[in-house]
Amino acid sequence: MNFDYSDDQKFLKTEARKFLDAACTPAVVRGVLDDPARSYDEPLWRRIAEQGWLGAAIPEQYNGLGLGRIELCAIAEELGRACAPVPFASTVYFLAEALMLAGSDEQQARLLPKIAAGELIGAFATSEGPGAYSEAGIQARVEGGKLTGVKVPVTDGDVADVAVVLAKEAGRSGLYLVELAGGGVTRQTLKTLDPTRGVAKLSFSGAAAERLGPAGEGAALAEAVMDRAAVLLAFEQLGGAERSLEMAKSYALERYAFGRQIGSYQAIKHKLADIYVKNELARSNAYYGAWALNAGAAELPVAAAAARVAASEAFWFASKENIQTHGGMGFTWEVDAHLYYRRSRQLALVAGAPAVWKERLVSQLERRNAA
Amino acid sequence: MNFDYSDDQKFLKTEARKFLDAACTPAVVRGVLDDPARSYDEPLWRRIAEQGWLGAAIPEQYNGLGLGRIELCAIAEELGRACAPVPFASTVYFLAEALMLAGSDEQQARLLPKIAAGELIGAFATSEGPGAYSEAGIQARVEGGKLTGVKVPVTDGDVADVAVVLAKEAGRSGLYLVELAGGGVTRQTLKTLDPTRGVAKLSFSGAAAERLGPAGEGAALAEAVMDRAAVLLAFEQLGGAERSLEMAKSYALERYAFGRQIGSYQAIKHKLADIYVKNELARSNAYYGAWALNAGAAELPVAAAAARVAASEAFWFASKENIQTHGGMGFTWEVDAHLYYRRSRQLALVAGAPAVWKERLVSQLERRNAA
Amino acid sequence: MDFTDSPEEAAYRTKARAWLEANAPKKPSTASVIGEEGALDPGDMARAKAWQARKAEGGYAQITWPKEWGGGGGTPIESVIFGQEEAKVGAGGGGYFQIGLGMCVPTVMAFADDATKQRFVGPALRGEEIWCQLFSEPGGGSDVAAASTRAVRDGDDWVINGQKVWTSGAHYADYGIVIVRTNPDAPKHKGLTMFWIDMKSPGIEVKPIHQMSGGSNFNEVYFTDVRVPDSQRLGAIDDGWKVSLVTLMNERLAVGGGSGLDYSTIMKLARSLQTATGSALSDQAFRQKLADWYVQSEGLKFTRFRTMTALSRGQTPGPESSIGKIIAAGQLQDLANSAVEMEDQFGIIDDPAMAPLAAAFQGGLLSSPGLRIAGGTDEILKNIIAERVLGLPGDIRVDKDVPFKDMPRGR
Amino acid sequence: MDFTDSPEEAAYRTKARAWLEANAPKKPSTASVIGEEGALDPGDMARAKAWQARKAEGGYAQITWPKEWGGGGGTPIESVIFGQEEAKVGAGGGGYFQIGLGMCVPTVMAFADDATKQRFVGPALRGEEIWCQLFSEPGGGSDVAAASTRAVRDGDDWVINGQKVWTSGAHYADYGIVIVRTNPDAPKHKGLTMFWIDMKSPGIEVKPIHQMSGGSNFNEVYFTDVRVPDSQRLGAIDDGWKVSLVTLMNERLAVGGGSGLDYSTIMKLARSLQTATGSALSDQAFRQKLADWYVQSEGLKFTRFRTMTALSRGQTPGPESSIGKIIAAGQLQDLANSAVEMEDQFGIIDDPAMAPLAAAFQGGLLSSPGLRIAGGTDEILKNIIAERVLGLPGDIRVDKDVPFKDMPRGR
Repeated sequence: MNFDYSDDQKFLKTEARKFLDAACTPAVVRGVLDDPARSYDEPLWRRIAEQGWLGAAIPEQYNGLGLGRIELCAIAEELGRACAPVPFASTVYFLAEALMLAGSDEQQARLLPKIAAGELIGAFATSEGPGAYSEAGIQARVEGGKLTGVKVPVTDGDVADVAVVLAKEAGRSGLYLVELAGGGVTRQTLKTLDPTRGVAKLSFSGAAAERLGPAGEGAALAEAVMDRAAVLLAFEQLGGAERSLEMAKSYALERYAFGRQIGSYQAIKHKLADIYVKNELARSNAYYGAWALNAGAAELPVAAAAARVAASEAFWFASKENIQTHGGMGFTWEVDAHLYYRRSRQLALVAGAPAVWKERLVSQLERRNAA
Repeated sequence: MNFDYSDDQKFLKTEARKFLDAACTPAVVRGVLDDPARSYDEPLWRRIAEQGWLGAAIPEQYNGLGLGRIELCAIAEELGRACAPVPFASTVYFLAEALMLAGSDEQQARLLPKIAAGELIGAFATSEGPGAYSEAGIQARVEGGKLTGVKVPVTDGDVADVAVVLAKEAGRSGLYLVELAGGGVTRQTLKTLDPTRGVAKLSFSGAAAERLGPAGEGAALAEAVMDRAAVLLAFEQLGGAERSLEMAKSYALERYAFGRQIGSYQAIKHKLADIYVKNELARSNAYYGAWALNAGAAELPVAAAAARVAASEAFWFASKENIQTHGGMGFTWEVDAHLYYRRSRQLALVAGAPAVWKERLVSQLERRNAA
Repeated sequence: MDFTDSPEEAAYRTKARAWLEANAPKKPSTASVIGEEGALDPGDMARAKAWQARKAEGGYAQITWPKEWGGGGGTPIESVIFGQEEAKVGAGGGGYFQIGLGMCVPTVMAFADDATKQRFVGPALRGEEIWCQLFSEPGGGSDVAAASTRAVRDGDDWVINGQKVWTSGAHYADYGIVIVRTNPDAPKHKGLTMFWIDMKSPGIEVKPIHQMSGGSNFNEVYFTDVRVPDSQRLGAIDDGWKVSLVTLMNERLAVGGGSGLDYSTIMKLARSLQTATGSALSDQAFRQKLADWYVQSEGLKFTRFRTMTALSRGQTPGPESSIGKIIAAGQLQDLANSAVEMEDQFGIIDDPAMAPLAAAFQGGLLSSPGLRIAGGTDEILKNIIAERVLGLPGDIRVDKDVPFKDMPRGR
Repeated sequence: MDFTDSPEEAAYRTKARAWLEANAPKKPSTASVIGEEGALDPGDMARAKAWQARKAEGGYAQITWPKEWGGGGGTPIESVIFGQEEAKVGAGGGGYFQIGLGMCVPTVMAFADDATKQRFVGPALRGEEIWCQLFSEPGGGSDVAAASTRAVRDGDDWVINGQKVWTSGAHYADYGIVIVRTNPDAPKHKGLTMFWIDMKSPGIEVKPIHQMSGGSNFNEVYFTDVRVPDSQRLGAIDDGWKVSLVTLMNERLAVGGGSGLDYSTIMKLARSLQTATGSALSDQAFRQKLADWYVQSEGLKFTRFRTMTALSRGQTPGPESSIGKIIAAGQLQDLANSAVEMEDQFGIIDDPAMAPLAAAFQGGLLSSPGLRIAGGTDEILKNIIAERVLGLPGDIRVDKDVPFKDMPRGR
């Protein structure tokens, strides 16, 4: 039985934590939080690129490190723990994974090396309005290689160089690569629940669009990309959930009420135990997702959904009860608890809300059961 | 503002409690629990009849006391508190209410006095199998005044004299009065989660059936009867929930662990506080239901659903956490905690499960909102 | 069991309504709930003060206070009825005076000499002077008796040094009552003393607290060598804990409540959202949750009716009213988050110009953590219910008999 | 990250499987989980004992015990692997010996003299003699150190009077270890002594406990003037608490678990139920809950895999395995009740001949309250996680230094 990080992976993880403890301090996160003009921390982004993390799972032929997905999961866990204000997920979990899943050799050769080098920021655009998107409802249209329509919200859409856009051509859905610096694209930066991450509304009026993957399979491809991203996002959520528990724990040990550490009251002890239990369940489900992703197993859709559902629930619970454990202080801007509360919402929404994934999970179970 | 029992009603309630404390001891309840041959306590039933409770809400012209429904709610609360093993609900909340709602003068004159006198036990038969019944699914048929079909489960169907049966005649649903002692009726007593109440499977093969209320409105009438019963059942649930809280509280005060009353640990304190909060919400919703029932208000369907949903949740939570508070002792047959756990299931299921009522509540809200 | 007024109540309601129609301000203050005043325009307080003065004339400023102090000499239920009618006409403005008239001034009335009472009660009642309450401290939180702000005797004065926190209204209050540590050698409950102070005294500095929700409804108040004459002492030296209990006892019965977001708001959102299978309102999972929220909200509403009934019958409602905040705060967080998740990816957008219902749910998501804490955390309130309502034992206390200076306090 | 055995593990698994195929009983005992033995036919124990003897011959009875005591001299992960393979062939019978070999005999091995060890270890290992553990008492529950069963010295003997409770297997056990109060004047942890006893000693009376679920998996054990020679003492006089810690430390790692009812069972039920809108499995509210149950069950399964991985890497898993029971017990109650409510009115029927899935959910509804209590209540387990895993302070103890006889105990 070998259901855990290997020693090498643990080493990588420890090094990643050391790096982020120094390079991604709360001050760095708050630098983006408090400055509406910034939607990510460029110096940190550059240093992360220097670490080679952007290409961790990219094959060596494209200048990546050619490591497995497990290593990427280990990095994701630490990024989540540090609440890193960078477009890592959009670029690595979405764009790079989409390219490796469906890109032509030429597309991979053109874009993956740039990603690995930190020269290219990505985005993934499916939603067009409130509520979960459906293939039938997609309004964005491609005709003669030109994209017209609106995508909102698009995470990191305000800073991305290339977006993967779900749109329809001749009535059938496809994924399309769009250079956002090119003509026919206007971006509007949006105010969101998590100012440490950038989000934009993208309006396309005849922007050049290049198809990614076979025609007519856009919705299916988008789901396949989301499955991969869901596993990696789950590790970011797990990292954030465990950091929230640590914050709550250390406050419970240092804060006194009625002459006792508040951590000596069962109301707090059991609250933290509840967080711990949810986090452990999330970790176990995330590991299964990591295995399925790394092995390219047929179980990925179920494993990814389970990982996302468990991690979203764990991070939400941990982040809100961390604030509660801090009492009045937890509600202040100065204490970091709300950074994780905000990030827990960002991560739970960015690839579609938990309810959508629960439905996907159950329909997978039905299929498995029917088969 | 006068949103509580009146002084007279409080007096009636106090008297009812005194009576039941003496007449419906745990020994009486266990007498039915431990004897598979008995499905209710006849001596208690007779004494309840002598109290006039069976006719509390029946007009004086039919030998009832002609009191309001609020008085009946007060009695219901005490019966629930005492976990009384009698066919009160089937006879009073279902049969008598059905007669007063839809019965002809002749039917009322024939049956209501017998109910008031304790000479007649009723039953209400809608379900024909697992899952919530639907009008479309009803298989029981009436032709030429003869009923054919199966009803299961029927609470108190093993001891009832008259059942109100939901069946179809010429493809349209109706309610029918059936004398169970008559021909064409076979009864099978069933093992249930709550042995302190009787339940049977009724098989009809050409039993004499007399229509109650207009033809074709059986399903609507059944729902109207259930609305009335739901309010009264909510008070029984409330009584059981408050009794469960009292049991948990007194055990928490007398039981010591690690040299302290277990009621001094926040895990227990907050558990009991949670029970208290649910019980208070249940009481407030039940009062609104009582008002709507007593005033014959148009709000009854919403008020009844809210009362039933809140009371079902409160009793379930209180009864299971009462066992938990008792620890190992709570899991033994000798301690009364499980009597209320069982009864909480019986009361939550007898008029249809909470999920069904939540759906009814929301569709009412939609209608109100549309109007 | 019904919702009708008694004849006396009905008569009073008619009288109150008539007076309100004749006197209610055309352009009212919008600060009706405590803590809301923060972000309002400067003219707002003037409007609130004018309305307060008018109510004082009419005898509606403090209905339950005796007439000789300018009150209405009325009953609690009359006060509730007036509040309901005042809410209907949307007169607002109560937020500024709630703490002063509800907690501070009653304490002054109970412990100050006649001259002081004559000086302060009238102006406060007429809204001419606003009071704040300086109890909580950074190290204390819900543990008021842990106050460590020091007051040292110096001739006829006391010199105060320390910090208070979570003080609402401190930035506009004229006066305040403050509880300070006068004897660190005594056990925590036995070394406290209460004073009234002029908020313009030299050495007092007020700093707003920046909340995660963006607003600033509370303040930190720093005391640096603030001199207070002993004549401003309320109650005996080192007897401040008993005095503070009177203050807190006077806490005004909260029959209001709610954030404006409830089952009907989220129902509106659901109706507006289209899913693959129709409107989100047709989703069965949502409908089951909606029923639960409805039952909670209505349960709270009817619980308030029961409380009013008790008042109407001349009884004093118990701490059971504290269930209101536990339910309301938790429900707001759950409901707001469910709404945000229902919007799916779009839920992250917090721009009122773009998000459904002007981003009301995003706002609720960010304010709800505060509601679960302010005025007693969920955990404190459950303790109160367990101890005062159910009669369970108090938590084991290790801080009763230790000299305050030796009591462990963490950092 | 994968689920494969290491080469050594794979080799061991092959060897174990081969041995099992050659030796596993054709008609096995059905008592594989502790507590299940109650209702079984008389022949069952004979079958279990035969299988235990066979395993002892093969060195598979206690794989982690040293060879000189008849064990397998193997590793914990080998023990887990054998358990998995044994479960596959359904050999069963472990329930009778779990407590004896997992807790009692290790205590004997740690504290008894050589003669005693020589006398008892072999027969227990071979299943010839069954042991039970007599710790819990009516007044004690989770508080083992509160034992008040008295042992008074009388010459070379001790005379025991009192009552134990929740003793599984007492009705068929040959021997037991019992913790008794030898010094009521000392604080509770300092006046206890441990003995091994012959369950057939005069004065011992065993009464089954009738559970709300109908079964009787536990017993009350009454001691009336039971004489035990001092030579049967385990550890020093008044040092029984330390001895009991060794017993409890040896508690066998629970990598099993589950009641057989999980998301797949209720999925089967839902598929079989027709509603107005199709099968109950199409209900969106149910589907959301189903996903939660799946995530919990799978999460627990994979948590066990992580525990096994730790063993496989030669690490000792911590108390985090205690999350298993908290989740499993609560989920069983929730899932069983959801199933019963899904059956609507019909859900009340508890007759296996009539209720869906042979009334499995009704059974789970009645047994789940016990699962939330047995082997540590939810509340105790959360304390364990908070203190041993998270390092939060223990609850305040008022019973440490008081003489036991003066300690408040209620009735």
